[in-house]
Amino acid sequence: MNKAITLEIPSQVEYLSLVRAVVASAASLDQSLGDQRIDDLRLAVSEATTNAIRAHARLDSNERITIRFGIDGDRIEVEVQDRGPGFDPETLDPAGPLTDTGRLEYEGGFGIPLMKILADEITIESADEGTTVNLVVYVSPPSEKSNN
Amino acid sequence: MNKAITLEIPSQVEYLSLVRAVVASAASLDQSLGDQRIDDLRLAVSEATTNAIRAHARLDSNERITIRFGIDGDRIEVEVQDRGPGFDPETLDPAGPLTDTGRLEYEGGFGIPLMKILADEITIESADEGTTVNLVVYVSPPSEKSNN
Amino acid sequence: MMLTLSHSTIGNWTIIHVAGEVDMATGPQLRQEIVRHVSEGNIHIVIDLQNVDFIDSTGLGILVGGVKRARSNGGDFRCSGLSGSLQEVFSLTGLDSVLLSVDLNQDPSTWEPLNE
Amino acid sequence: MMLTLSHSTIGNWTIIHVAGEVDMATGPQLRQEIVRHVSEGNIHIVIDLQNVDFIDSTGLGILVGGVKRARSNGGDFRCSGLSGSLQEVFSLTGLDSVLLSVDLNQDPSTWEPLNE
Ligand SMILES: Nc1ncnc2c1ncn2[C@@H]1O[C@H](COP(=O)(O)OP(=O)(O)O)[C@@H](O)[C@H]1O
Ligand SMILES: Nc1ncnc2c1ncn2[C@@H]1O[C@H](COP(=O)(O)OP(=O)(O)O)[C@@H](O)[C@H]1O
Repeated sequence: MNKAITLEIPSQVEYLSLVRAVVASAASLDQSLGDQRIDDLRLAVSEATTNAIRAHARLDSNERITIRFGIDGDRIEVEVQDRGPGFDPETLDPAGPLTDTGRLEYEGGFGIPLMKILADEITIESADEGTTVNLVVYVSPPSEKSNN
Repeated sequence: MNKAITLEIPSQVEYLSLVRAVVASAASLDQSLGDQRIDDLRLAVSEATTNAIRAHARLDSNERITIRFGIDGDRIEVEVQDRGPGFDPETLDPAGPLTDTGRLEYEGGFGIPLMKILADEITIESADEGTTVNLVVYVSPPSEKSNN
Repeated sequence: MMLTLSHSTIGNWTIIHVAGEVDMATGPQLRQEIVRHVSEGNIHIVIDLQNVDFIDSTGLGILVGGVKRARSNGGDFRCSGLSGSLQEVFSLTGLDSVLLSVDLNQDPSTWEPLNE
Repeated sequence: MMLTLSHSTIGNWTIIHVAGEVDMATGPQLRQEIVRHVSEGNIHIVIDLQNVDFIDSTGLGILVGGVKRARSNGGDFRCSGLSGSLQEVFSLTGLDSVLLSVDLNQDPSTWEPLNE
């Protein structure tokens, strides 16, 4: 996929709203993507960027975060790349439903589950040099989705 | 100056509105820049990007256009870089006031004059490999400007 | 990003209502609309910019072209509904010297005449 | 991007009105406001999100923390004014199962009681 737009931002929370503005603006270039799906993509990308900023903070890193947008006919793809410490997405322990005893003690753990629900496809590649999260939203409604 | 944000876009007019959205969003990170100055910067950057797209079109080029934003305390700097044929900004023939006889025949020629008026500083570096326009807007009101 | 165009009439004036951002992407649509009206003989035109909050140099050029087209056919070309930021751009470029503003709530007979 | 916070009272409930986007940049402000109210003994809280059109996982976590803080002090923590997109996020994450919505136009005595 041709990555049409590239955005690099400092690893600072102040830039999250700018990233969301770019997602909304880029997604609206595709007239056929509904507002609801733009909201979904905006939140998913915001979550991935938040995790990237946290990952850099853990290394005290000043590196920038790279976000690539690709739009083609029937899908919008957004890739969020950091140079943080990496992690193993397979071994994440889901926090369990909020109604579980003690679950309210923990304020985190919503990011990756939300991305998984909001995006039509998600892949996370992570290694010691950093993490790349790839989010895809289909432009055509789910009923018209090809099998995958 | 530290270029905090980098944006690369395809050389297509559809992306102009996205560039403007990023300018507005980046400029609003600096709470002290008034709406009027954000509008000025937004238009100046839009003009520079339009010229960059035209320059690429003249070469039938598919290269992307790079826009860099730097924000520090008292100035916002935006650089628009193309890989077009270049030009000599010194030898531009100003089109003259619109009230001149025959001036209405020509619909162009507003871009660079507007950028010059809207920005507090502008430099244009142009060579065979392309053109870089650097636009600066001061955050503090002109009366508080230091001598250049 | 699309431009929304519609039109209405007041006396022998055609009012073209524009909504959106006028730039190199959307400008051609506006030029086409102006050319169409003039070629249909509607040579007294007001461009209503009340719902335009951004116009770039391409858009200014199209308005210059509108003034030229209307006048060279013996008509007139005006604008209305300028926001503060459009007003600034019109005055910075001197466009306000050839493109006079009118108030659509006033009768056309009260509009400032062309002094030529 | 700033969050605007204000508060009012209805009976023994403190209503915290939030306007803006709640994310990792602005969230700490909201957490601080909630903590302050609870520490001042205002343990019945409604977070009014009518003017919030974006909330991220950090914001959801802060609301979870609010539920915990209020309840562990013998109080209660509710929300109101959810837009469609917030409602979606609340239901996708199951937050709606512990953070009940209320209608600020109805008397608090009519609000759904906690079933514990
Ligand atoms: N980009 C990343 N780099 C390194 N670790 C990450 C990254 N994204 C997520 N993680 C790890 O996965 C965990 C779960 O992430 P998430 O579901 O977003 O919840 P939270 O960030 O609230 O813990 C994080 O706590 C972190 O350890
Ligand atoms: N980035 C650029 N690359 C090459 N030529 C340029 C560039 N920017 C401006 N020019 C040249 O300068 C001229 C004047 O530009 P401008 O004032 O924006 O008016 P217009 O684009 O309407 O002609 C253009 O016609 C073009 O020849």
